[in-house]
Amino acid sequence: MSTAVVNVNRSLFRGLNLRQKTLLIIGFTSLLLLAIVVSSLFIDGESLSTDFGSKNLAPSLEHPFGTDWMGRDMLTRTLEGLGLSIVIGAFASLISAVLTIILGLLSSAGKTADSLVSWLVDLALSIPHLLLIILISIGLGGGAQGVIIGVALTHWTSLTRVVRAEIKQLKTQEYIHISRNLGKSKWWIATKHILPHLIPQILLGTILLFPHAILHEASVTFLGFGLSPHEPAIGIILSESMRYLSAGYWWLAFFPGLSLLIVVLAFDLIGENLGKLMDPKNAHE
Amino acid sequence: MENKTEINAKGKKGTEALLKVEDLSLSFIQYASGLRQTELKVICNLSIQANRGEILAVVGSSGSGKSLLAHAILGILPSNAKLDGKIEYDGQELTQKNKEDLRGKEIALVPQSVTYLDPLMKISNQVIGAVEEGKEGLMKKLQREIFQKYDLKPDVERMFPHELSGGMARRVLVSTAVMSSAKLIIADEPTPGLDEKTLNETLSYFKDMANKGCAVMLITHDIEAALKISDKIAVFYAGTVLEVANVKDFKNDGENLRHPYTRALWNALPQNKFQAIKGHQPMQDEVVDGCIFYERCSKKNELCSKGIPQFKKVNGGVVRCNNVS
Amino acid sequence: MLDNAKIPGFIGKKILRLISLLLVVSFISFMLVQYSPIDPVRAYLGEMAVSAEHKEKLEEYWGVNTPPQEKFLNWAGSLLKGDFGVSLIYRVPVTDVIKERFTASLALMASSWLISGILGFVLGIAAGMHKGTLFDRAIKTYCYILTATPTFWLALILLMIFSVQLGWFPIGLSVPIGVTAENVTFFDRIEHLILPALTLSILGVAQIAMFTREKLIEVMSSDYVLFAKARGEKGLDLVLRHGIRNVALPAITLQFLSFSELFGGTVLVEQVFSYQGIGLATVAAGLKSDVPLLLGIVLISAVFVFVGNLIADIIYEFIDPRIKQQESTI
Amino acid sequence: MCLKGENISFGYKRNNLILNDVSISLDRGKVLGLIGDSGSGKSTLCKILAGYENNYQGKVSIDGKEVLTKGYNPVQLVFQHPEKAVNPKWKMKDILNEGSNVSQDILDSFGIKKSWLNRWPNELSGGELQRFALARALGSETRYLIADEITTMLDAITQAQIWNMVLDIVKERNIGVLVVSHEKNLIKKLCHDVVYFKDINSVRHY
Repeated sequence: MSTAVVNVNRSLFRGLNLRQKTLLIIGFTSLLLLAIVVSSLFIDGESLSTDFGSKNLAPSLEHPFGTDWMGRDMLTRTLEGLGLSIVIGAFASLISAVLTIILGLLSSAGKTADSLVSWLVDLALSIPHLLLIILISIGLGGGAQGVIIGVALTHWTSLTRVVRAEIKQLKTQEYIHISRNLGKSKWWIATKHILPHLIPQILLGTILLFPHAILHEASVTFLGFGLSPHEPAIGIILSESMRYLSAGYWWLAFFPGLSLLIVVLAFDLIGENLGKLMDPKNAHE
Repeated sequence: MENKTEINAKGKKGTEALLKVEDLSLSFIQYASGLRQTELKVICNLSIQANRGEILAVVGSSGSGKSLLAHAILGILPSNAKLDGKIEYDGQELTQKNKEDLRGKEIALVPQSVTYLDPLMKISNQVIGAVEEGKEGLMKKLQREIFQKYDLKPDVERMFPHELSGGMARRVLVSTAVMSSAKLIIADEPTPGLDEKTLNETLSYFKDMANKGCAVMLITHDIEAALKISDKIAVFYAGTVLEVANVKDFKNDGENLRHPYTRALWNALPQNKFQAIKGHQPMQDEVVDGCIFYERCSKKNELCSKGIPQFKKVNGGVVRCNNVS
Repeated sequence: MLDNAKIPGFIGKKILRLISLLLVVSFISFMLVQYSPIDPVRAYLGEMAVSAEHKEKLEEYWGVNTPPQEKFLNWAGSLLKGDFGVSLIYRVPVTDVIKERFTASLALMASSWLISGILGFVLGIAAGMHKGTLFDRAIKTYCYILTATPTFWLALILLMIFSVQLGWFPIGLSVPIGVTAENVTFFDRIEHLILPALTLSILGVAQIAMFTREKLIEVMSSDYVLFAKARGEKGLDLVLRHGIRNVALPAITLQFLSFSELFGGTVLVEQVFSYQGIGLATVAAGLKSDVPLLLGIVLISAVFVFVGNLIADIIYEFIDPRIKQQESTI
Repeated sequence: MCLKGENISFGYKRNNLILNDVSISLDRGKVLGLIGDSGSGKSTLCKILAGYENNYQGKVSIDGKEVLTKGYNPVQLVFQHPEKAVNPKWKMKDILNEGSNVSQDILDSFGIKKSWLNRWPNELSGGELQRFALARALGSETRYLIADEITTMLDAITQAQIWNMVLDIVKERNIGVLVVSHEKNLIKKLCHDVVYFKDINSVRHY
C-alpha cells in the first residue's frame, strides 16, 4: 500500500517528477533522431569514398564502427543508412496517416461505407505483411520507389482499425446522441465532437507506425528487393555483411543493426511516453 | 465512545464493539492529464464503530468514497492509496498483515454485483472459495446447505456468473459471506437497482446475520433501505461521518437528529418534505479548513470556520457539530 | 459452452468468406504482377539464347498478347483444377514446390510458435505478478528491445556467435549439402532447425509476454480479484485460481492471430540461414520473377493466415463464456 | 398536445424482445411516472421516445405527427450518469450552450455558478454536471422531457434541489415530463400519474 508513496519520494529525491522525466525522455530521443537525420544530410561523398589502404579494419577510435572491404567508414555508411530509413519511415507514416484519415471519415459516413473499410482492412491483413510489401513493390516494377510505396501503402491497417473502433465507440457516447437531438448536423458532430478525440490518437498512431515502417523497409531491402546495392541503406549493408561473416568481420553486421535497433527503440519510446502524457491512467506502474 | 449500553436501547445483545475505526484518512496520488500529480482526499478523519449483533449503516451519496472505507478495512486498496488512522478489530489493531490474515475468515465482504465473481469459474467453486486440501467435502456440504436455505437450486452450482438472474446473484453473493462464518460482515451497496421484493429479501439476510451475533456494516446510499433493518446509521458526508444516530431518531421532522446536515437530508427525502437546502458538497480536491458543512449550515458561527468540530456524545448518538448540546 | 445451433451457420459463413477472400486476393495479386514491368518470357529464358520462333511460341504460351482479364480467367480456371502452373525457376509444378517447402517451414514455424507462446506466457505472468519490481522492469525492457530488433539482424548475430565463432551449428541449408534426401537423418534436420527456430522464438516472445503481462495486471485489478482477496486468497494461489484462467484464452487467441508475422519472420530467418523453406522460395520467386510460384505462395499464405484467424474466432465465439456475458449486459 | 408511443416493440435479437407492444402517452404540462424492475426495458423505451433508437416497430408521434429526425428534437432525454452526457474535451460553457444559449434565468434557478462555466467536466461533481445537462436539455423548443433515473446517483438533498427546480420550469413552460425511477416515493411525490412497467408485455396504469 505504501509503494506509491515511496515512488513519489524517490522521484522527488531525484529532483524530477514523472512528468518531467517523461518530457525529458521525449526531448532527448527526438534530439537524437533529429541529429541522425541532419548528420546524414551533411555527409559529403568524400568520407564514403573507397580507400583500399584501410579496408576491413576492426573498430577503432578513428573508425568506431570499423571499415568495409572497400575501406569505407562504416559509421558514416550507417548514419546515412539510418537517415534514409527515417525519411522512408516518415514518408510511409505520413501516407498511412492520410489514408487512415480518409478511411476513418469514410467509415463514419454510413453502414455500407463502414463495411467497405472493414473489408479493405481485412483484405490487406489477409496476406502476410512482408509478402504484401514484396508483391506491391514487384507490381510497381521494383526499385527504391517500389519498396517505398510498398511500405507506405501497407501500414495504414492497424491505425485504421484503431480509428474505426474509436469512431464506433464515440458514436455510442451519450453526448453524441444528445448533440444530434439538439439539432446538430452530422458534419458539425464530426468536426466538433469526434475529431478532437481522434487527432491525438492519429498523431500518436503515426509516430508508432515509424518503427514498423523502418523495420519493414530494412527487411525488404535486406532480402534484395528494391534499393540498389550502392544506396546506403541499412538493409543493404547487412545483406552485404553476410558475405563476410565467415571471415570474422563481425562489425559489418553488428553496429549497423544495433544502430537500427536503437533508432526503432527511440521511436517506440517517444510514442510510449507521449501516450502516457495523454492518457495517464497507467502511469503508476 | 465507550458507552454502548446507553446508546443501544435494547442493551441485551451484548453489544461490545467488534470494529473500531478512528480518525481514518485516505487519499490517492494520481496523475492527471499531462502527468501532473494530484492528491485526492477521499476520506478524512472518519470514526465509527460496529457492534456485535447490530447493523451499522453507513449512508452517503453514490461515488462519495464509502466503498473505499470497506476496502480500507479489508486491506484491499490500490497501491496508490495512502491510509492514516487506526482500525481495531476485536480489541486488536489491524495492520496490513492482520487484515490479510483475517479477511475471508473473520471479516467478510458482500460485494455489490456479479462483476465481483470470476467470469470463468463455476458458481459452486467460487462460493466455496479456496480451501485447504481435505476440507473440500465438508465445504461442499456446507455450500449445499446454504444454497438450500437461500432457495438456490442445485443447477446454480454449475452456472457461470453471467447466467445468474438479479435475485439469484444477490443470494449467491450473500452466501459467500455465510460460508466464511465471519463475525464482521461488510456489505458494500448490496442492493443496487433491486425491485422491492428482492430488496427486502436481501435485507432480511443481513438482519439474520446480525441476529446470530455478527456485526454488520451496511454501506449504502439508500437511507430508506438502511432504516428498515439497521440499528444505527452513520451519515457520511464529503469523506467523513458527521453523525451516528439511532434509527428511532429518524422520525417526524427529524427534530431528534443532531447534525443540521442529517436533518436536511431527512427532510429532503421525497417521502418527507422533499425540501432542499442550498449549496453543494465540497469537491474532493477542495481544501476546507473548518467544518465541512460550514458553507451550507444555517447555524454556523465563527468557531465553525476554525478546525473540524470534534465528536460529541449527544442523546445516545455522536455528532460533529459545535452547536449541539 | 458450445452453442450447437450456431455451428453450421458459423462454418458456412467462414467458408464463404474464405472463398471470396481467395478470389479477391488472387485477382488483385494477379493484376499487380500483370501490370508490373516484369516480362515473364525474359524471366523464363534468363540468359538462354533462343530463336525468334521459339520466343514467339513462348510468348504465346505466356499469353503476352492476350488481354489480362482473359489471362486471369485462364489462370483461375486451372487453379480450380488444382493446377497452379509450373515454377519458372525450379521447373516443376508449383504445387510440388509449395508442398515440399511449406512442410519444411511448418516445422520451423510450429516449433518457434510453441516455444515463444509458452515462454512468452510464463514470462508475462511472472512479470505481471511482480508488477513494478526490478524483475518486471527487466522483462519489460527485454520485450521492448526485442520488438525493436530487426529479425534478420538477430539471425545474423546468432549465426555469427553459434556457427562462425563457436562452430556448434552448420552455417547454412536446412539439409547437408551433397546428401540425398533419403539419407538425411532426423538429427540433421533438427540441427539445421535449431538456430532459425531459436531466432523466431526469441523474437516471438515479446508480443505475447507483453500482452500477457498487461492482461494479468488488468485481471488482477478487476473486481473479482479484489473480492477474492477480500476472501483471503492471495499470492501464487490467487494468480493460479483467477489470473491464469482469465488470461489464458486471450493469450492463446493472440498467438493464433500472429500467423502473419510468423510467416514474415520465417521469410527473413530462412534467408539468413539458407533454410530451404517457403521463405527462400518466396524471395527467389520474387527476385527472379517466377510469377506462378509467387502467386501460389500468396494464395497459400493467405490460407495460412486465414486458418489462424479462424481458430482465434472459434475460441472467441464458442469457448470464452465472457463474450456471452458482454452480450447479455447490453 | 401529446407525445405518443404506440404499439412499440423492440429487441436486439429476433426472438428476445425487450419491449413488446408497449403504448404510452404523455400530455404537455403533465408529469408522468414510470416504474419498473431493472432490465424491464424502461431505458430502451425512453431512447425510442426521444429518437435515439430507430430500429423499433410501432409509432412515435407528437400531436399525431411523426417526429422529424433532423433539427432540434422537442423531446429531450436526460440520463442517469451526467459525466457520460458531456464531452470530456469541452469546457462547461460550450457544453451548456450546445443547443441554444441558455438564459441567465435558467442558470440562476439551477444554481449554476459563473465560475463553473470555465471548468472542465472532470472538475465538477455529478450533481453539478446534472444541472448542466438539464439546463442544456430545457431549451426554449423543448416540449417534452424524459428523465431516466436522473437523480439516482445523487444524494437526497441534491435530488430535492434538482427536482424542485425542474418542476418549476416545467410548470412555467408547460412541458410534459416522463419520470423514470425505481424509487416509488420519488415518483409519488413528483407525478400526477404513474405507469407500472412489468417485465415485458403489459403496462398497467394505477
